[in-house]
Amino acid sequence: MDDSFQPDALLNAASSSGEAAEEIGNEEEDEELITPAEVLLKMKRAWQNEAAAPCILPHQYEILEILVDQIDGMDENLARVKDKTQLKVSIHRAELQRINYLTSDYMRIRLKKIEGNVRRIMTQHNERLRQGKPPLLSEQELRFAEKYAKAEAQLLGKSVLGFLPTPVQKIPHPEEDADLSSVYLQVLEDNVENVPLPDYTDPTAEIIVSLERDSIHLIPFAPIRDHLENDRVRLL
Amino acid sequence: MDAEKCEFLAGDESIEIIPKLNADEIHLISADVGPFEAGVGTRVPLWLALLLRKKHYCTIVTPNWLSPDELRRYLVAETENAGLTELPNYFFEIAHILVREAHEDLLESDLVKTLVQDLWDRREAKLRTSIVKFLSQKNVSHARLDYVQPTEVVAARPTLAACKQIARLVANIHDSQQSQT
Amino acid sequence: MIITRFKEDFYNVVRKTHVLMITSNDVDSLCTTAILSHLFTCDDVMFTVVPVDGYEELNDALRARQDYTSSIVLINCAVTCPILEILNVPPNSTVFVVDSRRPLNHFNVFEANQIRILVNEAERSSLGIPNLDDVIAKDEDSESDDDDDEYSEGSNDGGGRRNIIDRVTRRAVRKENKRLWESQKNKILWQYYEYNWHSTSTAVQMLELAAELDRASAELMWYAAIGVSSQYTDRLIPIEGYTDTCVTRMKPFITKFSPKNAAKSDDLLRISFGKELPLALYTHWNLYNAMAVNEYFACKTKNWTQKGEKNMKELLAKMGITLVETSRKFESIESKQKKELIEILDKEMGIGFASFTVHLGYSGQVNAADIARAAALRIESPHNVEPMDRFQAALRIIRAAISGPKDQQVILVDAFERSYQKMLKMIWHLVGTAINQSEIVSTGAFYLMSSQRAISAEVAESRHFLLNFTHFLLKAFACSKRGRSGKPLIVTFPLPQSEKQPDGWHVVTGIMPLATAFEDNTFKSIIGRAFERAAKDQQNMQLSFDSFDNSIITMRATDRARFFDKLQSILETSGI
Amino acid sequence: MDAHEGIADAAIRLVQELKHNPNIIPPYDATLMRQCIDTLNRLYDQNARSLMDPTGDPSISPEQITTQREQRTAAIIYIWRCTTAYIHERACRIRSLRWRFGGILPISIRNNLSEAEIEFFNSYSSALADFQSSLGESGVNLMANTEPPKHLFVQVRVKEDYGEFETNDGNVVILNKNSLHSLPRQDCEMLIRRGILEIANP
Repeated sequence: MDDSFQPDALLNAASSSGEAAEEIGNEEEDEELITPAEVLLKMKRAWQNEAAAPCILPHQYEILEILVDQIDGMDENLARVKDKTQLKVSIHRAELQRINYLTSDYMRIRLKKIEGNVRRIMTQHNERLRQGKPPLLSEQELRFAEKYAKAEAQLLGKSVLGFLPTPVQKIPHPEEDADLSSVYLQVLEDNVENVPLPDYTDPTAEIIVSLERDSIHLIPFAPIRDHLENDRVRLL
Repeated sequence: MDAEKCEFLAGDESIEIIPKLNADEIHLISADVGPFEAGVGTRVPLWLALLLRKKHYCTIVTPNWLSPDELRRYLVAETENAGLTELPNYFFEIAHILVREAHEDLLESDLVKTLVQDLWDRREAKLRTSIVKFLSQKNVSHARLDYVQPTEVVAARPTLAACKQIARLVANIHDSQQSQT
Repeated sequence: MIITRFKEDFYNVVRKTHVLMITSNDVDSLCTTAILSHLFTCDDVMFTVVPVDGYEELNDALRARQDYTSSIVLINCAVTCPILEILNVPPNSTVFVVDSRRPLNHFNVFEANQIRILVNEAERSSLGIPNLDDVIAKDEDSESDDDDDEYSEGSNDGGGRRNIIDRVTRRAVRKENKRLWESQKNKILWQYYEYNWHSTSTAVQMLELAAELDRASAELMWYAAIGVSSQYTDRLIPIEGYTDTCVTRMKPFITKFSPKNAAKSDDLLRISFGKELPLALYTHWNLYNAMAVNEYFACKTKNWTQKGEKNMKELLAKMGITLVETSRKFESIESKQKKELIEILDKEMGIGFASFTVHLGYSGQVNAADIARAAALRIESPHNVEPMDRFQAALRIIRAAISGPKDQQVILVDAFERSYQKMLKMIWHLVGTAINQSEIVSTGAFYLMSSQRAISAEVAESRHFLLNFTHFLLKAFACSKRGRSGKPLIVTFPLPQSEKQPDGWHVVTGIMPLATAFEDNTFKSIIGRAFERAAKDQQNMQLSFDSFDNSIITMRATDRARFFDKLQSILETSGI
Repeated sequence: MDAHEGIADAAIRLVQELKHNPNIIPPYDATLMRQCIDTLNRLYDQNARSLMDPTGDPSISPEQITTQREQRTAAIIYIWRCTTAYIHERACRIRSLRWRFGGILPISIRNNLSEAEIEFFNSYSSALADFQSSLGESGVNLMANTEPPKHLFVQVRVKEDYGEFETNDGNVVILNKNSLHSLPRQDCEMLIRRGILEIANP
């Protein structure tokens, strides 16, 4: 009964993407071999952060693409199984569905953020590239953003702006208010020291706090943004 | 984040089940589970426990912390502590999921339901007062909220909008002050 | 072909494919579908459910799926007909038949490729299925072989004439044998098909399958309890048959899911089985109203007559029950008094009925017979409401009983008080009028009540209504005067016109004489067979056997007289 | 002053049309839009003329002329905001249509869009489609798995005839009106959103 179903094939799928992960690990730094389970954990963290962050965060598409390939591979393996009602199949399916949700929702959240303020996000993306920081958008997202920006500009142009005097032909920008937002976060690594917070009574003063490991805070987003990018804290 | 997403995350927490079937180890992406031996307890992620249970392949063992005795202890601690008490990860999510989908497997599920609700109420009251206090402080934009549970963060999300408004207000005042000087 | 190993030859086969369940719109079928749906859901099997009212819709559903392979499960549809002959069964599909109607059509039994009829092992031997050789002719090949012989032998020299004589004799013998075989076959089939009846509830059979799969639960038991209860409240089986199924087939589940064996938790679904009054809806009504429309009390007091009310009061006094008690909402009576009242009424009625009751936390107690009644009225009619709408509405009623006090309140109050009580009053009223105005005529072989009064489609198209009315009427008719229990009763009602129903049609049904000694705990009836024969060879009569019950048919009002003449002669010779 | 309040009326009505119909896309109001654009251009011309010829009307003092100009500018900005907000909000709703109905809009909704909006819908649609096909071997489907998964299968009732439907693993089911089905949740999410299937609680 089990011959049509190959757990080995599943393992292969897992280990091949494990290799893929390894390559990427090498590219980045001397990270150790990364297991599919670890990739999944990272994805979960990225999704949680993205969902809770008031602005778009640097993309995690290396991880995402490993998982997307993994889902493809598993889908193929499962499609080959004859008896679809085997318990094993259901269990693998259910797990795939969870991972699929995670990756899809991650992409969706980011696309919606891009649509919400496409011009500003593209500017920020380019600025980061100039500064040598990790890119904000993935290749795929960037292509999407460009197309979207064009479509939006055309819509506005053909509906209103094209009929207006040149000085009022500008495309409206929604405000960016990530700088004013607060977030809930948990400290992951050892204490995060020297976080400068604004002092609401004096615009020139700062209050310096340090955040203990594992502690949870309600805190302005701007000052901890870098710590988030460096995985020292996570958003809730 | 919303309550549903919190429950989704709680699905990865591990829980003990008593299988009703025998089955080999299964290699999942997230972990290996099994082998399963009928009648012998083993730990699996909650989502898998629910799936097996739905198929009548296992019963879920009530986590120790969800027993009436433990819950009463938490309640006492919650009363004595000024801050929030530490609870197991995804406490409320798991409790809600089990009461909703597996209440036949819980010991004294009615009582458990009431006690969990009591605990929630008590913590919510605390959170509310501390958030009011936090919002009314003058210079500080930061509050420490250790041991807060994911669902509680979701419930307290409107606070973020309030924080933003305050920040904007402050920024505006500062702007106008600067332009005056 | 008959299969008896439900798990191996049915469940484990169908679960590997997409399953199409076509289900007759009645309560037992609904419960059967609910149990199977649960099992399929557990195993992640894709399935489709299509509820149908009769053969036409059944055929439509099959026609739409001609080109696709799947397992088809027919639930209480068509087992009494030659399925492959009269239905558009998709050529690549296997048909599994779960059906309580008997007798099984012999073509279905002997068809080995596409048809699988699920029959309980214990019942198999009592089916009385004729031998294959006795009812299905062997291929005619042998004859043509002979002809070949004939030819070759004929070319032989010598003894030619003698051979010819031999051959002629042989052929004559063969012909005679064939004729004998034919007449013998007709006799066998005549006997085999003489009666129609219902076997064990299909829902109960599927509960047993669930148990075999280790998936029985209190919820599934509830469906089965409703299924078997509906067979009784729909008047398909007598109380003996009902009780027998409960105490034998349901026994293991009664033990397992009884409140006595419950863990401490309060909100756990439990189902008990115990003595209950066969008095429809009395726990959701007051006793007086429930008794007034009840067959037993109405006949005993003849409360459709002028003396009726007086008789009723006397009866109450005799039993020691006060009028105040009977006019209070039964629910509001304190429990000790309730028990006493039930004790008295049970003794008076002497029917010995027992039923299933839901125990769920602090919800009110609901019994399966009442739910089966309310669900039957909702699911069977009117036909111009989508079959799926009725299917889902009835399922909601059944589920409301086990899903907590809130649902019980909203859904059940509506089903009981706004619908079913109305129907009970209507049945009583129609019975009273029919008796008072002597609408029943004796035609020699049967009694006939041919109503001219149009009644709403909500009841006229409901088997539950028709059979309950007819049984009640026959009882009332018989108790009004001696010597009226020896003939069957045929009843007709005009059907209201609708999209699906042209004007000028009647529904016709009938039941066996009151004095019939039923065998094998079943209501074996010849009425359906008699209807079929009366309709045979009558091309110029417009009538329709669309219902899966052959004892419920519809016909043009103008054809009724001729139909009844024919029926008359058929029933006269049948010797009931 | 009064004249200016009247001037913004069309713009205000435009925004209100959307506010009063929060969950649908009302027909594109080309007339109001045209009015707004015309008003805006007129105000702009008036300002331009008054700048070029500051002494055009001797009966009005230079201070008054400046005030008038400022008022007109305020009106221009206000109308500009309203019209772009109108287009912007509609664009948001059009995007959500893409998520609900996929690449093909029901005709009744399509009729409510302007030509530019239909073009926008199509460009957005193809941008999304390109994005989805740029990932994985055979692309990803972002329209599926839109909620945290609970069960693999879902029971649905068919609300309108759909015909053949092939699930991911190759099973073909006929979705005829009023039949009930248990299908893989992932496969039929889109049909649920389009209203062809309705979740039926078992």
